[in-house]
Amino acid sequence: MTEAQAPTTTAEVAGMGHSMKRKEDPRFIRGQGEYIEDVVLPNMVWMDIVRSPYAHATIKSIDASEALAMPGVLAVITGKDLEKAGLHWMPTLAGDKQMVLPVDTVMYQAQEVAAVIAETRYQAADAIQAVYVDYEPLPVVVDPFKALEPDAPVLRPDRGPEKANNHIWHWESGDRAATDAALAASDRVVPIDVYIPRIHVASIETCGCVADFDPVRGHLDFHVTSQAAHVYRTVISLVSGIPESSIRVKTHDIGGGFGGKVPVYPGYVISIVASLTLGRPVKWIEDRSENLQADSFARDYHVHAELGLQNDGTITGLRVKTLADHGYSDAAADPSKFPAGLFNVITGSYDIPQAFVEVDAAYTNKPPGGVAYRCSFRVTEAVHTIERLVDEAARVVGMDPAAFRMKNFIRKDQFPYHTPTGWDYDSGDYHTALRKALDLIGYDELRKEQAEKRARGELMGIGISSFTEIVGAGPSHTFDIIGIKMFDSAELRVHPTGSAILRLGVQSQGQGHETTFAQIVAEELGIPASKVKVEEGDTDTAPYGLGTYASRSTPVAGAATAVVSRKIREKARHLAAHLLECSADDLEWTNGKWSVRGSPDRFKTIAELAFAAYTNHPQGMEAGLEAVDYYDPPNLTFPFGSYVCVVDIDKGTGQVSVRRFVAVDDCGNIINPMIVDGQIHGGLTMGLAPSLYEEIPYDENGNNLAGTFMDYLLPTALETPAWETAKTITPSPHHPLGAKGVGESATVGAPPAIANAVVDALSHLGVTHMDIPLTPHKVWRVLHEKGVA
Amino acid sequence: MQFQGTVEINAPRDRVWAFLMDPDRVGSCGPGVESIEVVDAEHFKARAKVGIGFISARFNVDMTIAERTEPERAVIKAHGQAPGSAVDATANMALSGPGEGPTTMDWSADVTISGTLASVGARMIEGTANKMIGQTFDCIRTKLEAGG
Amino acid sequence: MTTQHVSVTVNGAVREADVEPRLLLVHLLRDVFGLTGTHTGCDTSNCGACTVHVNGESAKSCTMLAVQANGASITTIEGMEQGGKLHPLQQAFWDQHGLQCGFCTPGMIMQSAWLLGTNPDPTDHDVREGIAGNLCRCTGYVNIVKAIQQAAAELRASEPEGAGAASA
Amino acid sequence: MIPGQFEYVRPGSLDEALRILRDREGEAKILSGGYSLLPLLKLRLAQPALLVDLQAVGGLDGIARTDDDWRIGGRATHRRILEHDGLAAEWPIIRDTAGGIGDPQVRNWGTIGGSCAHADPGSDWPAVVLALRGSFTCRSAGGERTLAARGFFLDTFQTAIDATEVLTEVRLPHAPGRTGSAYVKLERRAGDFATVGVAAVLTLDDSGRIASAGIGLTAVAETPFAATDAEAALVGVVAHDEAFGVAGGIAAGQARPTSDSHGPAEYKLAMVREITARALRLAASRAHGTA
Repeated sequence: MTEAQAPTTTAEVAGMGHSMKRKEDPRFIRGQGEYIEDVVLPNMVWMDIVRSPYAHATIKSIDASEALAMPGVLAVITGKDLEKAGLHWMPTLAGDKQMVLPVDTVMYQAQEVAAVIAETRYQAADAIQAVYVDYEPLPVVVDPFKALEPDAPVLRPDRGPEKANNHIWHWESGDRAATDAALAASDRVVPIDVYIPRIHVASIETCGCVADFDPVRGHLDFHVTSQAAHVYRTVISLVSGIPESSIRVKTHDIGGGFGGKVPVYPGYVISIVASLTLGRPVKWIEDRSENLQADSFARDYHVHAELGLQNDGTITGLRVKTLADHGYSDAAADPSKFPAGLFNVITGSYDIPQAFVEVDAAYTNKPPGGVAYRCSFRVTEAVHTIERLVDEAARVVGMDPAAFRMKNFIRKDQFPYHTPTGWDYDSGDYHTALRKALDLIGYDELRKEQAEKRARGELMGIGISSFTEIVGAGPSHTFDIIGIKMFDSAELRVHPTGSAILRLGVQSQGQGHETTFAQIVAEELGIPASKVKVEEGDTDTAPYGLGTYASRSTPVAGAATAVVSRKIREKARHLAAHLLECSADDLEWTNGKWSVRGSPDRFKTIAELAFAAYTNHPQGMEAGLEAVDYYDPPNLTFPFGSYVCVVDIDKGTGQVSVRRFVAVDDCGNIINPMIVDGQIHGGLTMGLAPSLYEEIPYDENGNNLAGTFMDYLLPTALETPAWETAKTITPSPHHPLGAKGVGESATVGAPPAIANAVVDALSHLGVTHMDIPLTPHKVWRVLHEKGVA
Repeated sequence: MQFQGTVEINAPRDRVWAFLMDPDRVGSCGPGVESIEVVDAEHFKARAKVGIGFISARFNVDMTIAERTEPERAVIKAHGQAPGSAVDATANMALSGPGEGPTTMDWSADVTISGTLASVGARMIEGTANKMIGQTFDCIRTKLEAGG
Repeated sequence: MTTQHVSVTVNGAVREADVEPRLLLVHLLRDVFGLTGTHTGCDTSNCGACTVHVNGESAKSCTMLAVQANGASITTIEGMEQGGKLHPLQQAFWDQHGLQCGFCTPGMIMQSAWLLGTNPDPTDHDVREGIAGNLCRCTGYVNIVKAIQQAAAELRASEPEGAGAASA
Repeated sequence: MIPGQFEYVRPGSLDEALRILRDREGEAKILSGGYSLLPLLKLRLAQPALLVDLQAVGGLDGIARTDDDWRIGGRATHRRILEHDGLAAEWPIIRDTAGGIGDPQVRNWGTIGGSCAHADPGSDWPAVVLALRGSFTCRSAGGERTLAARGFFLDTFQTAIDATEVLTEVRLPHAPGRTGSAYVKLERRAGDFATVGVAAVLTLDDSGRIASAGIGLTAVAETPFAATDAEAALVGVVAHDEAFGVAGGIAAGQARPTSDSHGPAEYKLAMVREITARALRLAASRAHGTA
């Protein structure tokens, strides 16, 4: 358990453990990144989209004649136009379908209704004002509980008479009977109701694309801000009928993804249709309101959970019932077998004998989604619930929340640990991480300070979160997206003069892949990371991969990179044997060279071997030094951490401020410590955001009330505390590098620490739970009800 | 949004009723109305520039006299659209008092605002809608009392 | 559509164009002049990704018309590197891992440059206040603050005593 | 988001600007800093035919101290006001306010005249000018008039300025002796529109009683307004926390907040009470010279 393992390579080679400065930064700091809006093609035209003011309405007619007569306008596309080609609906990643453009009914406010193509973006923006759509409003269903009532309007009649309701699916995990029995036999059962509201990733770059169909070559170049280029290519081929070999998806630089750039949005399909129709490149860049109103949301889970306890604080069982609001279509980006993602990791860091989890999903008049918000597959919802519930349980049995966790943690010697909902945790040491976090923040002193402040009537709270993440989807026997198994890939070519190019199926959106993946090759082969070019995001050149989300890049593509490097190393060994005239069995690998065991002065470096691979390879051996690996992980990885947060509450206004926040993370072995810390800083900030500021609320008519950054409140530098980070290191036993993935841990772990701190600050008033975001007016209301404010 | 109020109109009840049933006259009291087109006895269309200060949007409004119980009660429905926004309203008006006046009009309005205006202008909409509706009924009173 | 002639000095060079009065400055820079380092992130002047300098003052170029900038001197991220040498802020953002996806970075660097021009020796709180109009979704700001402080120290060291405040 | 079409002129003098406003009355809209106007144009919530940019009109951005009052040019930016030491020394409330408007870029370009003439119900300056019983000088081709701040803000986005006038100057009185002033703004996030903002000014007499009080509230009605009932209740009272709490309650009686993303109306009323008391406390401590 150290802060970081010592690097074994030189600073020049910069393998694992080196805080190498990022190779991608020179272009970004000069303003020379190439984001989607920077893509300009000859003869390119612009698309803009007419959107519905209503959350639910019949389209009686669309009159585009005035728009079509406006300067520069080339075409107006409606659902009826797409219907002729069967393109008015498209499949979602979750096996549902969603409208590309509606033919007769709009399902949410700001839904796409028609698209205008014009020579310039200003002309297109003018023309959408002149497309007249006549609507007849229909009853709006905003509340998922009401959606499931028998008399609720059926939102999706397209599913046929046998599904004449708004229930999408039911999913469960664990042993219901055993859990019921365990809870019945418990000394007490602690319940909690948690709502985890709808939020939006709101990457600073919105979504957009340029569809460029060349009618002569019959080829589509599709430039897009996507986290999963290959999946897009497959989906586009399936929907459009264009052979996959005639489609190239290119992603360029991506201005933040966080899960919001996994789905295929209607605007993408429309722009492709427009390019097919006009034979010209069509550009569509959504504005911020379109992004906040129509792109895939995250969360929106209503959870009821109960924890069984013995009087001594031992947890006996966990029972969870959840309602998921999916909007009008289930467009979650979850693996097929997991409609509620990995929500059943909800037993968390605790040794819980029995658990049962069930989730039902409902349609409402809201945009579709259910994607990540920097968190894989519903893990945030799970972690928030169990970490809030554990705090509440500790309070009920009169234990300190830290002590309660220590008592119920899975012990280090229990790993690999099989959970009652079916996961096999690879490795962990939860006690050490929590102890370290408590020590760093000075927990005992803070409790004393809190007691003193309480006596003076001041409000201060300390919150803990000890989370277990589940990342690295996934083992292909279990995980797929629309049927495509969730492996990932790496192709490595070592050039004659000793530099190399690594091509990957994943996609950086700021995680620094060009640096970290080069460092893996450097670690494994001794080629300096500066000489390893990393290329992603071009389906014509990269091997097929599932993309970057759910913290899967390091667990899956990182493993593929290690394995492909080892394949190269193995071939180099035979080259070395040939050059050194010895048996391959007599060679050993150290520091980037093969040397004869016992004769360290007889060696060949990887650069020499690379040259030989093209100039002096033995007869019968294939020339060249390249390999490809499609890595199928044997298991998921389970990063974890313990966070402690201190908040102060302004009694008069209900404002919460985070005074300190200590994050101890364990993501196994670390490739680049600087980048890992950066990921944690960002993840913590995206954990702070929905805890205190961000929410997408709807009024009773289905209007999105946070449609600009004036109302959807991203934290600025002033709201964001100076995060304090530390590490423990518990390698993954099954990952070739012992790494686990880290990008989302902090977003998962931070919200319950903050919420627990706020509830802790108010607990002496009898407050047992509050839902995030913990806005001033919500906190004030509680204080008011308790007679404090 | 629900609004309601009472207006005392110093005019005979049948004159008030006739005013309310006349699209041109009642329409002229609608906020920002620029033109009115009578389709038939129950339906008329209006074009209105609705706004607050220099912020405004031009709505095409379809109005329907949905119920009429002469000379006691009327329900008028309005459905207006502007680019990106829509307004739907149902106004109930109940007349009472001696036939020669003064006439008491109890009114209530249920207003739904959809789209950009609701999404972006939430912090200003309620007060503005309230004011516009109040102005409409004040206008009706004023015109009637002036002999209109 | 009537157009108006605008002439601006961008990163030291005079650039001219005939534009619609409603053309946003950010679109003049990006779409007309091809300077795509300046980004658009929010449309409502909250995010600061479009920050440039207009006559030495930081401005959000999505909330300024091109015609408003007519006659002005504009500096964009592309004008920060001088003679093949990175501006100390560019270097510091790189050194301190002050960026991840890089999308907010040009605006953040331009705002930081303005900040250090007006306050060469800021506290961390001053720095956070100075970039409160620039949103970053990736970094959590910790390393951005470090980067700005690194650049501030370097700029102070390279300026003669008392001359720092004049170098906006 | 792309604005609709409009014409643009940049007159070189105030007279020229006023001539244009007169000739194009009803069509022309003044453009000052643009940070309030441009987002509305981009959302297409406003579509004026002509924008009259005042940037080339000289002489409107000064801050001058006369024997009678302070005269702040309508085109003085928030930042210029923020950095004016003389103004801050006499009226600390000015620095409180200027430093909290928007963000640095907004403060670099946004102007006090633009902000007051725009009359967003949540804007900060109007509350201050109301509390200080300042006035606005407006000029048209026909001449100049001075309008007291109290009575100037008619409704949301509506003031007493005529369409042919330019707000050329904001006038603030000199602070009498034993005067303290403060602006306290409750906001969800740095630089946002206020949940409630309270501008308070107190002048004490020799006995420590309140000789005069000014309270301006923002974001809790259709328009910023002076809490006149609370002001009246404070006069003659010893400056004390309890009196400030009472004044907050009275101020809430004049507020008409609506529910929105900042919170329900009930919360806002409570915040009027709380923030008014805080602003008065800070103003009083400044009057006493203890803050």
